[in-house]
Amino acid sequence: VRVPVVSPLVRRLAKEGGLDLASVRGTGPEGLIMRRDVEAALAAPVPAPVSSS
Amino acid sequence: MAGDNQFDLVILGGGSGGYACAFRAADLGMRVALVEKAEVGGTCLHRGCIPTKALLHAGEVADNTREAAQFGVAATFNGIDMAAVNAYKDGVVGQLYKGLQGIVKARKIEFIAGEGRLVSSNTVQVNGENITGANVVLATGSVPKSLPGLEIDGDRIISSDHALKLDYVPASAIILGGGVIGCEFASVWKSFGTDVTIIEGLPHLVPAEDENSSKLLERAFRRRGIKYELGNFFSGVEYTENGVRASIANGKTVEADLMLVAVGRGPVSAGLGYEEAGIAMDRGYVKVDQYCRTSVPGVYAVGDLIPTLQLAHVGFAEGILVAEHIAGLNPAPIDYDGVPRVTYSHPEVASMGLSEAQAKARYGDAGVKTFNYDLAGNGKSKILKTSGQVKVVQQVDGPVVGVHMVGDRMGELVGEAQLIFNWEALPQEVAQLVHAHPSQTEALGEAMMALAGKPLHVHD
Amino acid sequence: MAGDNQFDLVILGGGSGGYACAFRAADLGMRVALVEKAEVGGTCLHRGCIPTKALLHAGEVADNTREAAQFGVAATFNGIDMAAVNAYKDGVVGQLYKGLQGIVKARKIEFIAGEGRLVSSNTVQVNGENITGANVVLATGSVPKSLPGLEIDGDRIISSDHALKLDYVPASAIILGGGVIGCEFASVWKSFGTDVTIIEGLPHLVPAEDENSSKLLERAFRRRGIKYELGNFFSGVEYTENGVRASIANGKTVEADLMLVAVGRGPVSAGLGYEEAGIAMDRGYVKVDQYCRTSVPGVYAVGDLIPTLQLAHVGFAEGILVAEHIAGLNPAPIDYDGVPRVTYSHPEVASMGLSEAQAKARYGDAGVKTFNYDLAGNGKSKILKTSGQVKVVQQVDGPVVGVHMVGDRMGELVGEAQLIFNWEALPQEVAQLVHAHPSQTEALGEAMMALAGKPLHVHD
Ligand SMILES: Cc1cc2nc3c(=O)[nH]c(=O)nc-3n(C[C@H](O)[C@H](O)[C@H](O)COP(=O)(O)OP(=O)(O)OC[C@H]3O[C@@H](n4cnc5c(N)ncnc54)[C@H](O)[C@@H]3O)c2cc1C
Ligand SMILES: Cc1cc2nc3c(=O)[nH]c(=O)nc-3n(C[C@H](O)[C@H](O)[C@H](O)COP(=O)(O)OP(=O)(O)OC[C@H]3O[C@@H](n4cnc5c(N)ncnc54)[C@H](O)[C@@H]3O)c2cc1C
Repeated sequence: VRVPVVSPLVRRLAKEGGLDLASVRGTGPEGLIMRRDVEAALAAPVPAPVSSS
Repeated sequence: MAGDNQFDLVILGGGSGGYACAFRAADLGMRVALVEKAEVGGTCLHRGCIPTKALLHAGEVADNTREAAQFGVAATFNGIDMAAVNAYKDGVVGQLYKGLQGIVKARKIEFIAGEGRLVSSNTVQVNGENITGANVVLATGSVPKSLPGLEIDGDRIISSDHALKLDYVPASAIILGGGVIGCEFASVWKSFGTDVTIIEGLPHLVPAEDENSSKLLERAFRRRGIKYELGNFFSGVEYTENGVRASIANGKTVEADLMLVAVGRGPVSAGLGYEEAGIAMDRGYVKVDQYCRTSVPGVYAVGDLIPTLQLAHVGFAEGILVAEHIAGLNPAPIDYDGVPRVTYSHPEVASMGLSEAQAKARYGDAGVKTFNYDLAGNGKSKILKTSGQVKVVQQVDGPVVGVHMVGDRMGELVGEAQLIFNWEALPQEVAQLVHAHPSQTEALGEAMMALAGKPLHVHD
Repeated sequence: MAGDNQFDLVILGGGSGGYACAFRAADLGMRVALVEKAEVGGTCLHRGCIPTKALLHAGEVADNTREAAQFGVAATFNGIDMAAVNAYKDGVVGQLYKGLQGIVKARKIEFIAGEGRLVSSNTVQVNGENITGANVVLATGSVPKSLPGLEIDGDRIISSDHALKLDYVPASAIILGGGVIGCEFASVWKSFGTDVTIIEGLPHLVPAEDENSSKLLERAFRRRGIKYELGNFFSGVEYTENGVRASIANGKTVEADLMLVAVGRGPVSAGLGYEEAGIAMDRGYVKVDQYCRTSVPGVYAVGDLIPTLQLAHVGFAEGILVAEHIAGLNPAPIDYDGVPRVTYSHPEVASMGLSEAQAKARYGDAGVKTFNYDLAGNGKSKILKTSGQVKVVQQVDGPVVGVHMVGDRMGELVGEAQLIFNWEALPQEVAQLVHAHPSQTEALGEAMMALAGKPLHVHD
């Protein structure tokens, strides 16, 4: 199941940062993951666990 | 009609909002009834988007023909044959209408011809019969508005409905209202040879646009000889021997053969049983939440009937949203800032997202960066002999939050602008993609390159 | 020229690749010398993209004028005034040329007029002087090619260079080569009234495109009365009393006033000292890595001189890449699949990414899904009276990997297609954004909606 993100750019940002989108809480409508959410997660001091999918 | 009057979904009104909802709902397996008193396609197809754009294209052809010598083509412009223009326009509408009817059939939507009325929260009455649905969608659209005391006689004082059916080119015309519809008709008629004057009470044409776009359109219209009176309200109109004389609050008067009233459109909701069914209304509009749900469970409303942007594609989006919401697909609500807007005049005005002023109100004066790329630097625009600008509004160190374009054919660039805006792209993410040369999309690319700090065809 | 002949960067050739590199390098603070034997702007501005597109637009105006009655405009087409067409075309080129010269000046680039030669890995000799640079960029571009034994006389057997300067409209023309340049000239000349026959040895026009696009272009050209001989190679040409007669390998012959040889372009590298400086070459092209570095440290090459796509915007991208690489900005290499391609004929052919065949080769037959949206369902295309399709190639359950479009004005849609492809968008990510109505971008939107399983204006 795909996690709803605001854009392919944000998906790419997450992928490049090794971020598992399933671990990100979206702050957009219906929990949509926005650029700001991914940027915040990537900037977080303790990196989110990366799933080995 | 099927013997069974029980449907999953009953839709009242077959315009852009209603039929899009019907198509998507049928797709999702619902049994759908679509009640329409006139023709599927509604305002947009029969009295709006499509016929106006056909007239505008005929106008473009007329201008091309008149100005052919500038491009080395020897030609004589012999005038507008309004009967033939109307045949062309009606031909386009007719073909698309046939297409729509085909889809209604193919998707097995029950089309019910007749004027409907909501008689309970799940029942529409039409031709004396009750049609019930697990859900009901109100999509009765809008009609031209007038001003208090201003009577539209359909002859010398007309609405867009009449303007689209004129069988002659007026020698002169007053257009009351400088919004999208007013500016489109001004453009068409000027191309056809009419002496046009727009009266707009606000200080600018297309006043909903970024001020830069308004100013560029005003400059272009001035060059085309389209006159306008801005910043003073219309105060009245009287008949003259062969036409009309409009007065403006500053004391000026304008005479012409006819006056087009383009002061907006009002919802079609009176007498349709909405209020009686307990549906919350606001000045004739049906109130809805972000899923287009009215105050009555099971009843939705979409399109020009609700107080969102009056655009066909907004109707499509709302219709689709409702069908998906009913089907439990959990669609995301519509981001209305993310809807593209186009005025199809010559030149076109196209925009996405926030104006500079709106962006500054949201992010602060220091939180906003803008760049205006002049089409003078764009090869393809030079070839078309069009001028204008692509203005981009960026949140400082952040994504693009507005794109505002003026110039011929800019309406098609809004497709790219739409992705940039809705996908929260940073200027540098666009700037790294080199655009096709020579194209007008390059102007968008150049603006992004400039904002990303790497201007290419830009004079420093 | 400054007394000091020592630069950060010396660029040999001021075409698209060379000047873009110069602009970006100057921007990044480098002292740049740009050596050009003719005019800054190169092929693209003076003998390529821009003048051809001006001719094509004059052709569009001619067609509009001829077909004006279809739109209700009464007009007489009186012919093409080639002197005026050329004045228009030269006017466009002249203005853009002035603009470029202005940017060269504004960015303080040392423009050195003269024919240069590489005399060592860091030195270009021009007008007897040695100009040295910490880095050197070779950007000497390309010129028209011919076939072995086929002599271009510049009169009856001509190249695109001559075709752009013709002061008359040929009554008939043979075009040898059905690629982009051949099809563009076929389109122009047909619009101007020439009887055109294209000879192409491969089985299709624009053979580098998805086969669907080729077929659609062939159908459109057939309707326009442009003749073509496909799938058999040209075997020779002889002069007739007033023209030429071309023979095809299948025994057919075609006679015409002149023959345009459009069989490709070859790099300009002979005698310029490249090989002597130790630069690895391949059939006249300079070999480079993904940063456009040649085999000799400090020497780069860009544009038509290297064996990448021969497009002006590829030249821009490579020039910019080199400047940024030298400046240590770590730019990402160019994804050549991600470069938009447009043939500006009537109708236009525009594409992004992989053809269906290429996608199947990469992902397997079962790994690819396609959808063709016919422009017959697109309101704006109907208004323009253009036909064609938008074909989208998707990796199953994955992103869009190709977009292939045929129809008038499709070239501008490639801006949106480019973002979709390069950003690896899923069809549903585009489908959720409703496109402006009525626009041609809607056709792209409809194709994405169909691939996402939610077709709107589509007959099932
Ligand atoms: C001149 C003009 C130009 C325009 N140009 C554009 C444009 O370029 N782009 C754009 O996006 N938008 C444009 N619009 C706006 C666009 O037409 C509307 O936003 C759109 O049509 C709204 O769709 P709708 O379904 O809400 O209403 P409508 O299209 O108005 O459809 C409502 C339908 O309901 C039917 N109906 C009403 N009452 C009943 C009843 N009691 N029983 C049965 N049926 C009923 C009507 O007959 C009608 O068919 C234009 C509008 C005008 C007037
Ligand atoms: C008819 C035609 C139509 C085209 N249409 C398009 C189009 O629509 N879109 C598109 O993207 N591309 C188009 N192209 C291709 C495009 O023009 C080229 O890809 C582009 O110009 C390549 O740029 P360049 O800088 O590599 O070379 P060029 O533009 O060829 O520039 C090379 C420059 O180097 C100079 N030079 C060469 N040798 C020397 C020397 N020894 N000393 C000094 N200077 C020298 C030349 O004078 C020239 O100015 C078209 C080409 C043609 C012929």
